[in-house]
Amino acid sequence: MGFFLETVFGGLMAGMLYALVALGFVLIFKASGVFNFAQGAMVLFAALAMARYAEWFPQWFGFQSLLLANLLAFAAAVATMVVVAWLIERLALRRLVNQEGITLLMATLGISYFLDGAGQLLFGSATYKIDVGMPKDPMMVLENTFQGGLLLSKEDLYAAMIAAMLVALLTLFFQKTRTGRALRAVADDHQAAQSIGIPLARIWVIVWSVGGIVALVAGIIWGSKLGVQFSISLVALKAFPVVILGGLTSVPGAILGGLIIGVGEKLSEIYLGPFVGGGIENWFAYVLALGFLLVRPQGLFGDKIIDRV
Amino acid sequence: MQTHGPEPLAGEGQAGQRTGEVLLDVANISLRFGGVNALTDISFNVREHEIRAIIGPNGAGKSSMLNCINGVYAPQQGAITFRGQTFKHMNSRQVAEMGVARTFQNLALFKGMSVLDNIMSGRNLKIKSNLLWQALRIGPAVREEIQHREAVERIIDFLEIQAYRKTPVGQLPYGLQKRVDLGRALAMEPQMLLLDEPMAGMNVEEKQDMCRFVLDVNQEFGTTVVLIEHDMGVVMDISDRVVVLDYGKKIGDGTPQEVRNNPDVIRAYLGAEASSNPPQGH
Amino acid sequence: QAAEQFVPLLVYRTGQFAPLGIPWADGKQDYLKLVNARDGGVNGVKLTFEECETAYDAAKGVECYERLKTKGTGASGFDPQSTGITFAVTDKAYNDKVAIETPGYGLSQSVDGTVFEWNFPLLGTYWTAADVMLQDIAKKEGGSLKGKKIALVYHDSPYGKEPIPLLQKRAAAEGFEVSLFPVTPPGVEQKSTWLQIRQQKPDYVLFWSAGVMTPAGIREAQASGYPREKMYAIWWAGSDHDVKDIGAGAKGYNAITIHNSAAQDKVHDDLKKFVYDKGQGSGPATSVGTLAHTRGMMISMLQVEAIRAAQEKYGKGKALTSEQVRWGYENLDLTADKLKALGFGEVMRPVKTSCSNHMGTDWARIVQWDGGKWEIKSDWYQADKTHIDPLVKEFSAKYAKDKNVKPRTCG
Amino acid sequence: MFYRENGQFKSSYSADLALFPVAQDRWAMWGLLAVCFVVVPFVASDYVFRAVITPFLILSLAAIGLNILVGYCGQISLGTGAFMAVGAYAAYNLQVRIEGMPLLLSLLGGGLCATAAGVLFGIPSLRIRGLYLAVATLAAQFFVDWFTNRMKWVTNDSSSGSVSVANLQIGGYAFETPVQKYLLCLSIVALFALLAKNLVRGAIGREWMAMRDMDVAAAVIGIRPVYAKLTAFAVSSFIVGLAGALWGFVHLGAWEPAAFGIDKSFQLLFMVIIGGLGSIAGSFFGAAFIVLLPLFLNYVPHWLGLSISTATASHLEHMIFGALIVFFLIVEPHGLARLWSTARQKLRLWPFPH
Amino acid sequence: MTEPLSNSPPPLLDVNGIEVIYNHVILVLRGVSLNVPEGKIVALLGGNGAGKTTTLRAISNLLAGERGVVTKGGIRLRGERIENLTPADLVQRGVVQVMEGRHCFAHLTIEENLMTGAYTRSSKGEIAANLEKVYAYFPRLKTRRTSQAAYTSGGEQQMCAIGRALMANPSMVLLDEPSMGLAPQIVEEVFNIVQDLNHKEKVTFLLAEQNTFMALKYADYGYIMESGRIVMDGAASDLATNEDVKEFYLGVGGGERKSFKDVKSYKRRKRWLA
Ligand SMILES: Nc1ncnc2c1ncn2[C@@H]1O[C@H](COP(=O)(O)OP(=O)(O)OP(=O)(O)O)[C@@H](O)[C@H]1O
Ligand SMILES: Nc1ncnc2c1ncn2[C@@H]1O[C@H](COP(=O)(O)OP(=O)(O)OP(=O)(O)O)[C@@H](O)[C@H]1O
Ligand SMILES: [Mg+2]
Ligand SMILES: [Mg+2]
Repeated sequence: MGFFLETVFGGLMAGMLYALVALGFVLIFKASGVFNFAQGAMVLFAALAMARYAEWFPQWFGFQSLLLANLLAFAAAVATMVVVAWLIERLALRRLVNQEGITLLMATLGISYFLDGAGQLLFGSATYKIDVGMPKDPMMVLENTFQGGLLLSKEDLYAAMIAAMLVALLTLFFQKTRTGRALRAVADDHQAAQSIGIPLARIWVIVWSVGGIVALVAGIIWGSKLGVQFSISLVALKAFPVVILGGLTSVPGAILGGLIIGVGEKLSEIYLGPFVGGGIENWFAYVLALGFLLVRPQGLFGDKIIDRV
Repeated sequence: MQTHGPEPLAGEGQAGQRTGEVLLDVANISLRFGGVNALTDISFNVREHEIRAIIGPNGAGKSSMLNCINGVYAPQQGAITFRGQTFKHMNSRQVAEMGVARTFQNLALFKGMSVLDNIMSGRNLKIKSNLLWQALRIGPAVREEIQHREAVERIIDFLEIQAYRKTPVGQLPYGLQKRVDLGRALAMEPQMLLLDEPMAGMNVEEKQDMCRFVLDVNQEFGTTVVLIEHDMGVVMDISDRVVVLDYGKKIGDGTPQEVRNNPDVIRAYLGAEASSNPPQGH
Repeated sequence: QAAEQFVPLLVYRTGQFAPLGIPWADGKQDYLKLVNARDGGVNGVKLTFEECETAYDAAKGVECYERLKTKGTGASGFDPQSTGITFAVTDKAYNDKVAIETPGYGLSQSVDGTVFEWNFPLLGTYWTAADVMLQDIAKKEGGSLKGKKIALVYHDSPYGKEPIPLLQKRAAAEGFEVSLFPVTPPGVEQKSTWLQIRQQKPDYVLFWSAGVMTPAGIREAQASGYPREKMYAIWWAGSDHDVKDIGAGAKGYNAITIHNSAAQDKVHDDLKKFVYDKGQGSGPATSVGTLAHTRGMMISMLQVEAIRAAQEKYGKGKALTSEQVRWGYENLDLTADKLKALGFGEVMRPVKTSCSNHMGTDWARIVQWDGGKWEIKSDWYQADKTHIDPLVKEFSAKYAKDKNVKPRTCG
Repeated sequence: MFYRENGQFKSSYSADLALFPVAQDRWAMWGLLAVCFVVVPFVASDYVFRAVITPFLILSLAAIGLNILVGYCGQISLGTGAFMAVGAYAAYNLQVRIEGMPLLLSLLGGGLCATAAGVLFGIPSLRIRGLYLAVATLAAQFFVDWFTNRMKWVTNDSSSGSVSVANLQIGGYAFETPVQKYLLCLSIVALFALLAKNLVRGAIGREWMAMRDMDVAAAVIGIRPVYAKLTAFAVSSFIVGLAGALWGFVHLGAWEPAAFGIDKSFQLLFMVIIGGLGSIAGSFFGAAFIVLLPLFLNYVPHWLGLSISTATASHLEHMIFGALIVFFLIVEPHGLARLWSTARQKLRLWPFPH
Repeated sequence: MTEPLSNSPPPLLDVNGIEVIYNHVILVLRGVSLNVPEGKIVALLGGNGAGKTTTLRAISNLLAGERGVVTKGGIRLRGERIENLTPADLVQRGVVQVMEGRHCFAHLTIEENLMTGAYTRSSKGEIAANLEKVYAYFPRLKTRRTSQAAYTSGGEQQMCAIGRALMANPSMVLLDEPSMGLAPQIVEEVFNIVQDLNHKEKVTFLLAEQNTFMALKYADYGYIMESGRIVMDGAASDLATNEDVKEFYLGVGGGERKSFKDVKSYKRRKRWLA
């Protein structure tokens, strides 16, 4: 029982971490109808910026404090991501208004190549460290209830809390603000949105900046776990079934999807894996998502797919 | 169209006694979407060779009615009888096989395909050669393709869209797209043609053309036509009988004259002025 | 015009495995530069080289191989830096008559030079590595592994699966238990694996990892409370960059090595003097002396020595063909004295190859991360041949049969 | 001026239905084929064959397969790599397990197995659409990756999980040199490109496109979604599987599961989008773009005599590649094939602007 | 072409000889010039494919999304060149287009659709008042306010599109085929609304219409387009009595309205005449 709970809990934590990346996808999709392939590259880019700024600033300005370095680096990384968003709008999106989703998807792919290259060119391609003081050692809880107790990772717990906060903020943003509604309109029909005076340029810069900042947070958390290097752009692959399961357009869906995928894949690996040779959690996540989709083709909370004649 | 469409039915189709047996009978259809009652207990019938109009204010349920006949929507209640066969819910493919074709209010053309391909796709039901023959494109497959192409070319001539044959339909102006939509339906050589606002977005001249096409099809091949239209001039002039829907309910049914004088219809749809003088001209 | 010998450098400075690939590539190039700068080449033959980026991708690797194989007088042996690329070019090399040098990776059975005429898994294979790890564990456990539980956590790819046959063979013979935990690449998330390990409590974990899987695994071990002292990593998961940022969290983490990474030898001083001080280093000076960089230098050194050996046979001061260099690979004899003269005396063990033995040496030792640097923890072990040799025979015979290769006789 | 259709009247529908109704195109096509079969074998170097043209051809074939599914039938697939893998491994198993199995039959058999897999994973498409469908195909991708890694019999019990094939022979004729392999690939690709083109311009092609553009309307004119979608999956996976078998047998010779990983799936998807969805020629353009451009960019520093480090060059290459993708999409969102046809249209009007 | 309303104040909108090309090759407008005086209703008439929609798109700068460009000529709003402004800038200046074919935001409810129309408005009170106004004009919308736009009928969507534009409190509206798909009563209503807004709130309208009869009834001035050119223009009342217009656009050639049933092969006859 204790082990089962540990597994479930581990799954929930992992799921939160996936959700954090998934959130970036949802945001940009919800607000512009673009499936942002570059989300992984943005996570990498943001994390690289953060890691390197935190390393460089103390050298350049000659101070010691880790906290100060982190704060400055965070601010600078946010600014960097805003600049990136602005450039993306200026150079790419602006010229692709009203094109089909698949064209835009392809464009984000180009962006992702560009960011991969640019990120590593500017910041280097070795492994870098982000140290924001996340606790690494495990803690034991409920030692009296279960034999051996339950082992929890504090780092994961913190990360999950940050993810939850971010989600709450974003949900508010979408539901309560005028911009939130405009964003959804843009996702539905670029041209109509333009025709009623929604400034696409500004909207896109906002959305991609927020997407960039979410990527930054995800990058910091994953980066402080794994070290910052090219591979962290690959966590996007883990986020993909999460987004789909939760529904491409739903912020809470990303969280719930993350939790389901996280728990599902851990349980499957531990209880099913040994019978078939292990290593199944990757495809199992997708099969799980697929199973849900067969019941609800638009994902758990996604907008219903509309077909009318 | 100068040549054989669907075989004229038992000689009676032409002028003189215009309409025949009941071809389609719609009985007590009800359709709900969540809280919206799109259709409530609707019954009416369509006779062979007639032009049957459905009119009604916006949101009355006209398009939904066609969607039920077509098998796109499944009504919660009621039955549809077509050529003696009764269905609770039809599947689109069966409906098509029985010879019902359809145009759409919001243009449901295949945007990425050329005019020619769009109309050709209307004949897919009739294509017999299998995948392998089509891949090799020899012998029967080519002959079949050419034979259908000839039929389609006649429709293209008939609709006078020769110049746009190879244009992707997405680039055509709205009015021509409507015409292609009709062409695709005609290519099926249907017994019954369902037209959803075929003349929306056209000027008088173009409407006249469109009427011409509809009348020609109706008269020359005896095709039964069910027509939704907001232009009362058109409806009054060309239809044999009219059903009037309002908020999902049937409020009138009869000849154009009867309907025009029906007080319910005047109140709900026509408005006092429109019923006294036709909307086009003075 | 002086003779020139072309050395192709397949590298990955980008992509998933770049943190390992960069110092490795720098090391390879630095040593060639050193030989040119210090010795004026090999017996006067200047070494020319060109890098080709593979990004660890097999198709790209094949393209690089094709592009570079006929350069100059012929490429003097490829170090593909990837198991996948090795598979893809092995057959081609056979036709093209080019040597493939795979120090510490590649196909374990390619030690057998009678079948694998063109492959040189110098210094050790995954089988010898697994064997040495077990020896060290056995030593800690008082000589016997009987009744122990050993887990293999591996990168789920041909690379990670290589040690399995040997482990299973030894487990059956010596009465210990092996359990397998595949980790699907890239392995950014390994919670379920380590939860299982926490549940099954194996006595030791052998860690066949690569790239980001390594820090992720160590972190997860830490988070699930598995002692790092009980982890043994293969040499590709035991570089500085793998553990540096984890610092104290990785304290106690063991890795096997084919060389004394910790040692600073004459070659490092030479490199500084002849290359870096002149501003011609390939990478940052700080990476000189790291595990991966030193390994890169060793690999180039072996290649240079193969060229030198071949020149002895085919004519000093001449540029050689690929086929001639292969002969050099097969007739390496780097004694302790020679190594010392080359500046690698402290770094590695003597190497001697032959027609039937393409590995040259199978000694390795264990290093441990003390939270800040690698510490040598054991003396050199030689791999135990009793289980490895039959495996090599069996697997290379199968290969020969599948491929219709007629084994040569070595005489 | 050069590209006038004046005076070319089509007097029968079969002439209008011809593959290239415009005479210039017809000549150009024959010319191209002649160059490919006759001239290229004499002029290109081994390197070009092995590293450039052969992979380009095989990936073009795979792209055609994928284009049928994505471009013509509108079903997004991210599992192309998996279907290639099924093709390759199935062909491999046929080859090694059945004594004296002719090579061509193995290759086709690989394609057929891929068809079966494609249809199986295509079933969810009856309910799931758009990007959501990508999940089904990704499930295929990861499942096949896992399966080929885990099931030992797939690799004929190879210890490392990598397999290799040798001795390519058809009817006693060995395909050993790069030129021979090139000709083998070229013949297969040319043949299947023609067959695919025939399909997409025939009745079944119209069904696929109808499903793609407006499935409700398609159903109303009597097109069965089940049939249309599953045939698209079947035909597509067959071609993709065949390409996979060629990729393994002819290009790589030896491979491990990673050769058909998710990267390949993405790469192929990019090819068809950049090349032009719903265009057979576009598949070739796309494959050329994605295969050749990086190689080309790779050479540029050499030509310019710049000595930049491998890493910098590679990063720049990524950036330029990405920028070019965006650039071409801006110039023509419908891909290189459309760009090409616009250019042709301009030529036709030349020297008048419109 | 005669200068319309020549002695009135400078026009609000002045389109001067514009040429539009789609996709680099398709030339659609060949030198279209027109004027829209402040406070008037101007109708743009013409058959299918004449280029009405294209003209409106050129004015509101929505061509880019269709891969079209204005290659010649100029467009001025109150004397200011507007070709390089974004559509959003134009809405800020009070020019809103109601697009042909509705273009409601499918996933948003009717009310949300209307609210996005007020994006450029910031005063809460004004927005609420506008919403009430739209609901008053189109009571049908109020009953469907919580439905997603995609699930409303064609006519309801058309009302939604018009209502959405009104939410921006525009000073000039470009209406593209407002009557399409609307029941006759509603068509009448829409034109009454147009007249209402024009009279009471001095909103200027440029409307592209197929329903020539209605358009000329309510407009002050009309332009007739054919194949990308303006072929005729004049005061609406003059056009309505012009024989050609009557014959081709009003269907009352020879003074008598013809039944749709009796028109025989109209096109063909016209072609012989041409
Ligand atoms: N996106 C586009 N790409 C290419 N051609 C186009 C495009 N949009 C319109 N056209 C062409 O421009 C011409 C004019 O079209 P436009 O839509 O302006 O006509 P319209 O007068 O509005 O017609 P309708 O009354 O049918 O709406 C048509 O011939 C059409 O084919
Ligand atoms: N799929 C659907 N889901 C929800 N509601 C629907 C759906 N289809 C139709 N409705 C509702 O049913 C009612 C009838 O719609 P329908 O499209 O049949 O009207 P209509 O008579 O064709 O109107 P119009 O003349 O405006 O086209 C409308 O209120 C519409 O909102
Ligand atoms: Mg309707
Ligand atoms: Mg228009």
